[in-house]
Amino acid sequence: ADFKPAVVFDMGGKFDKSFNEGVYEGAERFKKETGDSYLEFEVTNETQREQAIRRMARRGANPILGVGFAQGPAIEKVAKEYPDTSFAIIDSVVDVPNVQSIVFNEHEGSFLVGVLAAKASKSGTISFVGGMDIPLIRRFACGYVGGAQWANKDIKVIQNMTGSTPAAWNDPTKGAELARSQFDRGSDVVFAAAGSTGLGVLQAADDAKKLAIGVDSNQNYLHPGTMLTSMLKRVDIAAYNVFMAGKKGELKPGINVLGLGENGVGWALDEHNKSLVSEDMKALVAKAEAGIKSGDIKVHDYMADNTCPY
Amino acid sequence: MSQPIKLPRWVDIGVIPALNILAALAVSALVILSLGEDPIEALDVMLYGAFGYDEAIGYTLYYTTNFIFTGLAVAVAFHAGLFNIGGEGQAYIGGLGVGLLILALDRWLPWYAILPLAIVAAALFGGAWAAVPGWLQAYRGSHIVITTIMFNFIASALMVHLMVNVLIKPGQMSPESREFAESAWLPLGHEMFAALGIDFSRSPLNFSFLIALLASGLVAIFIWRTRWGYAIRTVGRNETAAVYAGIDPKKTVFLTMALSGALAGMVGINEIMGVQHKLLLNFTAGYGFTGIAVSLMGRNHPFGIVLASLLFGALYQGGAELDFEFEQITRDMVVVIQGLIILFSGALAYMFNPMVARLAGRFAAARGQEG
Amino acid sequence: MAESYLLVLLTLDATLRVATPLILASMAGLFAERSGVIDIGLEGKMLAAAFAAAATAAVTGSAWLGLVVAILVSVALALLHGFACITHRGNQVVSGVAVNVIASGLTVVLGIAWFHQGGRTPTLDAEFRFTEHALPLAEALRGIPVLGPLYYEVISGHNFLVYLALAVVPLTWWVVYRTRFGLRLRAVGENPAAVDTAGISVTGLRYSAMAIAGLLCGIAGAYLSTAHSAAFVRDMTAGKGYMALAAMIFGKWKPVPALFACLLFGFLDALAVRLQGVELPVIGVFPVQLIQALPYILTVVLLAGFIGKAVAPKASGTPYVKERT
Amino acid sequence: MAGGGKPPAIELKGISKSFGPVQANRDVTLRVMPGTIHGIVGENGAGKSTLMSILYGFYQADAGEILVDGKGVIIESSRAAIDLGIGMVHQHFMLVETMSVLDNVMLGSEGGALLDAGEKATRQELARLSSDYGLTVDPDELISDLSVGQQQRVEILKALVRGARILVLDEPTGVLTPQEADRLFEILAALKERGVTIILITHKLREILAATDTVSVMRQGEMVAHRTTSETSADELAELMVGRKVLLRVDKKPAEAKGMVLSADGLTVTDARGVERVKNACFQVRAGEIVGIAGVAGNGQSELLQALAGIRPLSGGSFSVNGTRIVDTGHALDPHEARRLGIAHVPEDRHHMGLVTAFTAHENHILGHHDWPDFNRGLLLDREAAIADCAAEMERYDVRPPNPQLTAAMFSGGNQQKIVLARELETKPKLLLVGQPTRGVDIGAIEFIHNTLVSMRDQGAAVLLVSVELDEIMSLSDRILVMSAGRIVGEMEAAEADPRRIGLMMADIPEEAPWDGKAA
Ligand SMILES: Nc1ncnc2c1ncn2[C@@H]1O[C@H](COP(=O)(O)OP(=O)(O)OP(=O)(O)O)[C@@H](O)[C@H]1O
Ligand SMILES: Nc1ncnc2c1ncn2[C@@H]1O[C@H](COP(=O)(O)OP(=O)(O)OP(=O)(O)O)[C@@H](O)[C@H]1O
Ligand SMILES: [Mg+2]
Ligand SMILES: [Mg+2]
Repeated sequence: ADFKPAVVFDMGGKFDKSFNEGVYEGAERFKKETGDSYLEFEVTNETQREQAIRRMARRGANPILGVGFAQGPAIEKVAKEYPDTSFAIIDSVVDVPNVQSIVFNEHEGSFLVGVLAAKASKSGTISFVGGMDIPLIRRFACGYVGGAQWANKDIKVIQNMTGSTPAAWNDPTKGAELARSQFDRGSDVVFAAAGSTGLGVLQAADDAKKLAIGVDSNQNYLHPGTMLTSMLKRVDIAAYNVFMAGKKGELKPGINVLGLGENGVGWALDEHNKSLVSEDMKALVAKAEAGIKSGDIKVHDYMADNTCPY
Repeated sequence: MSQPIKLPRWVDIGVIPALNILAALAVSALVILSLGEDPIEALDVMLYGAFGYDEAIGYTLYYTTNFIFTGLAVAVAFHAGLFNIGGEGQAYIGGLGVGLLILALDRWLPWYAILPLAIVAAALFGGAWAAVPGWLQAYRGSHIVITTIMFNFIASALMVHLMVNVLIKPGQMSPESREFAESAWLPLGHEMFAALGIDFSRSPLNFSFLIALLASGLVAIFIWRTRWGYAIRTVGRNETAAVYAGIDPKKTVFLTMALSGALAGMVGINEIMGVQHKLLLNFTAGYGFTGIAVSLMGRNHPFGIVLASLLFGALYQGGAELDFEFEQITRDMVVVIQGLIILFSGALAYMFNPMVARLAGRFAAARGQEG
Repeated sequence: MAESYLLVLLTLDATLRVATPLILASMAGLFAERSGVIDIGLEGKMLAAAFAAAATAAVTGSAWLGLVVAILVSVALALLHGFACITHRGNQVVSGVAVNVIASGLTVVLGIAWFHQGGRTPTLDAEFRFTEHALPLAEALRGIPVLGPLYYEVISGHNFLVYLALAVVPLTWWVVYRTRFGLRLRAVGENPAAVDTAGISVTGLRYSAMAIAGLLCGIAGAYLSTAHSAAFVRDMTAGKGYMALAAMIFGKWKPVPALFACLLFGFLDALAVRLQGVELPVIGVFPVQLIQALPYILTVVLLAGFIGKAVAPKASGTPYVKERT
Repeated sequence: MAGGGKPPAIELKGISKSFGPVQANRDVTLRVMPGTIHGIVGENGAGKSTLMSILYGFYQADAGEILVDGKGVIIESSRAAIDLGIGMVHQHFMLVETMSVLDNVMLGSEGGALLDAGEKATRQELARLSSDYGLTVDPDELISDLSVGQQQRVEILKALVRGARILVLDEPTGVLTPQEADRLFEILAALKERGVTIILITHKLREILAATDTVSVMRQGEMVAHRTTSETSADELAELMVGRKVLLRVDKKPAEAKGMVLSADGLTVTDARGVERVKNACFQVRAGEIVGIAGVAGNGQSELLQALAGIRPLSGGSFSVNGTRIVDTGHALDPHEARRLGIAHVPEDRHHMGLVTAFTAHENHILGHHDWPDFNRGLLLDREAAIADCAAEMERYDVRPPNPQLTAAMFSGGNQQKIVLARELETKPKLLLVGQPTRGVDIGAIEFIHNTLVSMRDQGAAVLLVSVELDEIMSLSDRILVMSAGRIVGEMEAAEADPRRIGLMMADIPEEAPWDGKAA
């Protein structure tokens, strides 16, 4: 049959400037390089996920990439119904023979931006705005705190979560509100790991002339001058790899962990933020990076035991 | 509602609703045109998406199931002169009842043993959630519309709290309960067809569709063929006459709201026991609000409601197809159409009456001259 | 001590920002209901206005133009509501629900079609928005104990629309209680026949009230998308219209009490946002959902007559029918 | 006489007005000379209020002309009427209860976009009117805190503040105590003295004779006579009001009253606002007799009937049916129990109480009996039984068309009434409570209904009849009670009753009082 990969974006949509957009960029890169088109769908409510994935399978799409942990159950269900189709899921582990589960060591990336934040902070207080209050986001938070304390053990970190439902991914107003309250309490660098909500956080930082750290995609371009960096979670590479492997017919099932070592996570440095990142900040991050890779620095994974020791 | 102009019955239940829906569709077509797409083509895509293949039909009927329940809920309250905007919250809490029950029993009992209990749970939970506003309206004089709206929000907060803090399956990101044992799932449509030797694609259509049809029949009988339904209709049409007839309007309001909420709660059977197989957030997805449109369109009659539910089921399902086929149109277009139907079939229901009355009068006069 | 005082101030500061759209919308509801027209459609008008403001500002680069278009859109919806339930005597609740549903669908449909960002509008740069202004001497007075920080943190440093909303409340009070229009407005919501026999057009009054409600919801919507945030996102009102309605009821259809209800609800919201996921001593993680539901619970309790009685304008909800035909 | 060569202050020519099928005014003509008090009398529903509302621009006439001070005018709104110097005190007050007197008076004549100036001016004006006419009300008091008499004063003040030269009062004394009424007439006299033209609508002949210069009589939407008050008499007016048409005589044998069925002992009924509507009523009704209650509408008859039917609670006294004392103070009998005890009730207002107009005839046929075994089969209503029963009754009561499936709203008033009667009479009640059985019913149906009631009596039912139609009471009743202001003010055997005497009692004038044509 024709080779036809498909991707199902989650709520927030492919232009969320963050997580879904990263996937979109990876898929677009694949399209540009190979000339193969792909099917796509943007989920706008909870019940659509399964339907959309099944619809892709029924149309003969292969492989099918699900974006986000919320699609885990739907992928699991449909993958069982279509055992001859390959599936991939980002941010969730689905134990079915025809599914590749792609997870990232977000704590490692967060550790690095934590180091940068601590170094960039003049007030000695930095902060974190999370999206939905789930272990995955606490993993971001925990790594961030770890990195900050590694760089400056007196650093104070304020943390807030936007909410406890999926709506927390899509509430920039609330994100901005939280960021403002953190600035008022002394923070001068904020890290947003909150999907579209984060856009409000970055905006608030720009308004208040504080520094902000983006997430998932490189968001530095959004507010040049106040974007300290972005914690990269290379979903674009993941998506690209899934499609490429699919094209070659060699998409492997099982868990695919992308950490610092695999270049799955990292931090962004480009023309928009280079004036904000000094040489010794760069040096310190490089040191941390090397330490993590070598195993000298152990970054605690919140999801390993649901606690954060920092 | 305002004083309708007297029209022949067939005009009143045939021509006027048709005109209202046509008006809604015409405006929708204008919106689609303004987006630079072809409304006829969109209609075609939607029809295909809703009825073109068996999975689509399954989805359409699955949505229909929810709309029948919420439409009936709104209609029953309407018959007592009450406007229940709280279908959303009642469905939510009804689903909670179903979920809690199954979580407790799924390891011990098969679905057919759980189902009657689940129906009771859905009815009790949903009913209670509506009965409180009903009681407040009847005995404390608060406005049912406002309280049911407030109860929607309270239901939502309650569910978030329970799902996030209490019912979430440990070690999981999404606030969802554990999945029910498979033996507790309602039979899905394709399984039932398979048992009959018919090949049908997999879809969320499940046994509760039959329950919904049964419920419509029962509600029709209840409203028009029992003394309790009679009492409800009397209170709705003329409260003074109800008092004269020895019917207690307060009690009737209270019980009718409970019944209305019970029907909305049945969404939980379809969603939780039939489709999701676990408790989760936002499974009501606006079905409660759509129930208002369904009921208005179905003229508060179960038969009309089944038809209107089918229409909305087709809109919901076919609407999803819009996403696939059109650059510019998404399934949110369905929400616009829904809003326009509420506007034209509900708020502007009598807009065409004077015009139609004039036409009908002229028509009758012309016939009179011939004869 | 100073630390917790600052925390209180900051929460109050946020309260003002969060309460602003509630204040505007509840004043809108007040005008509508005082004229005898129930307005469930506050939510939809605000949402449509938020979209209109953000879309216009994104395209034209002018927040002011955005505000104007937002008001126009919102007034148009208000007049549609009036057309249905004043002219055609349709059910006011149904009409309001229709406005809400249409707005929630149309904003997303148009947003996706025009901007291709999943229903979001492009993020607005600071110069295309209503940004915050420090009031005179804020920095200078900051050092004064107690009052200084209060002035600096809470009172100063908001955008123009926040101050406008605060000004709208006394203005509403003045219009409702001290002007001819207000007198007639109060009368028509209680007894339209009395207004009619006094030689005043009931229809005209009600349409005017609807237009004012539209105007205020328009400002509220513009605030949401071009002042408080920098873009429109789908369903951005997220129940604020209903909460404003609740606040208006809680304020017993009076401007100043409604203002306090809005501030209370805004405070609860600000508090809930700050307590989300935070471990408190003794209590542990506080169920923020309880705080979030509190405005609604309080309104229900009030309406049930358990804490004072809220009596709606007598004629609200019923179309004015003079002759039975 | 009054006015001399001046044109009439008001002249109405050929005014007609319909509300849907109801023709409220038919080709009505009226002339009122300036500076006079002109009375309009007529029975309930004669079209008086409608006519005045047309003059006041509240309704638009379908046809006809209005002249004010001899000039043709078009009054398309109350604003236009006010500008022409016309003021009106409506039968149902047009006041905003939650607002102050001052606000109510100012409404529509605020004197500027802001209230401050207007308030000051209005206060001064109110003070002036208070000293000129003794119309004193505290401007800052809320309407809801005022007595009905004071509220009416506010209505008059409203008209005067707006500069009314022509003042219409629609049944102003219906709600007033005699003392308040006397005060009102003093005020009207003072107004007349200052040149105000007054149109006074009332049922009460005493008031007409005492207060007016000229009087017109309306009947069934038409103007039937104009008189100069000094040249007419109460007798003539009563006759004109009731009409010259043949009195409907019902053929009936003398009553054979048997055992006591209903005995009321000190019945008192208080309405939701705490006003005593029935005061200490004591009377009996025996099997086989019709007892009629005469009185002007609104004098407590409705409340009395409703209390006996179990719809309203008593606030004092008790009554017994067939020897069983069934109601005690503060303890409501419910309509269910009332029916079980053999009480049937034909309510006064069939649209609001007796029928659900949106229901079919057969559904209305079981109203109040919907849980009877006759109409139920197990859990379900036995629709066939209801339809069959209804069809049979429709046949017997000559309901046209005899179609049980037809919506009640589609029947004419008389046929609707027959549907109610059929339902209530066919339960073979021991006590039949009947309110306004022929209101709005055509002549043929009236006769049928009257005969039916008599035959009920002959079959041994005790019948309590309330009607505002005096001739109906006279021709049907064996015994007559007269109610006024909630009290039973008179009782007599039908044989010794004459309309004049009852009319006087209804107007609550002691029989001895001479008709001197002037206020007492
Ligand atoms: N605005 C109206 N709309 C509908 N029906 C009306 C209206 N005004 C009066 N009616 C009906 O017309 C009838 C007589 O009118 P009217 O208002 O004079 O009666 P009423 O004042 O209620 O009774 P009464 O003359 O005994 O005091 C009543 O049955 C009333 O229900
Ligand atoms: N607004 C209305 N809509 C429909 N019908 C009405 C309305 N007002 C009055 N009517 C009808 O018009 C007729 C005349 O009513 P109107 O109120 O003028 O009588 P009236 O002489 O004032 O009687 P009453 O002595 O009871 O006040 C009645 O049959 C009444 O039912
Ligand atoms: Mg009257
Ligand atoms: Mg009258």
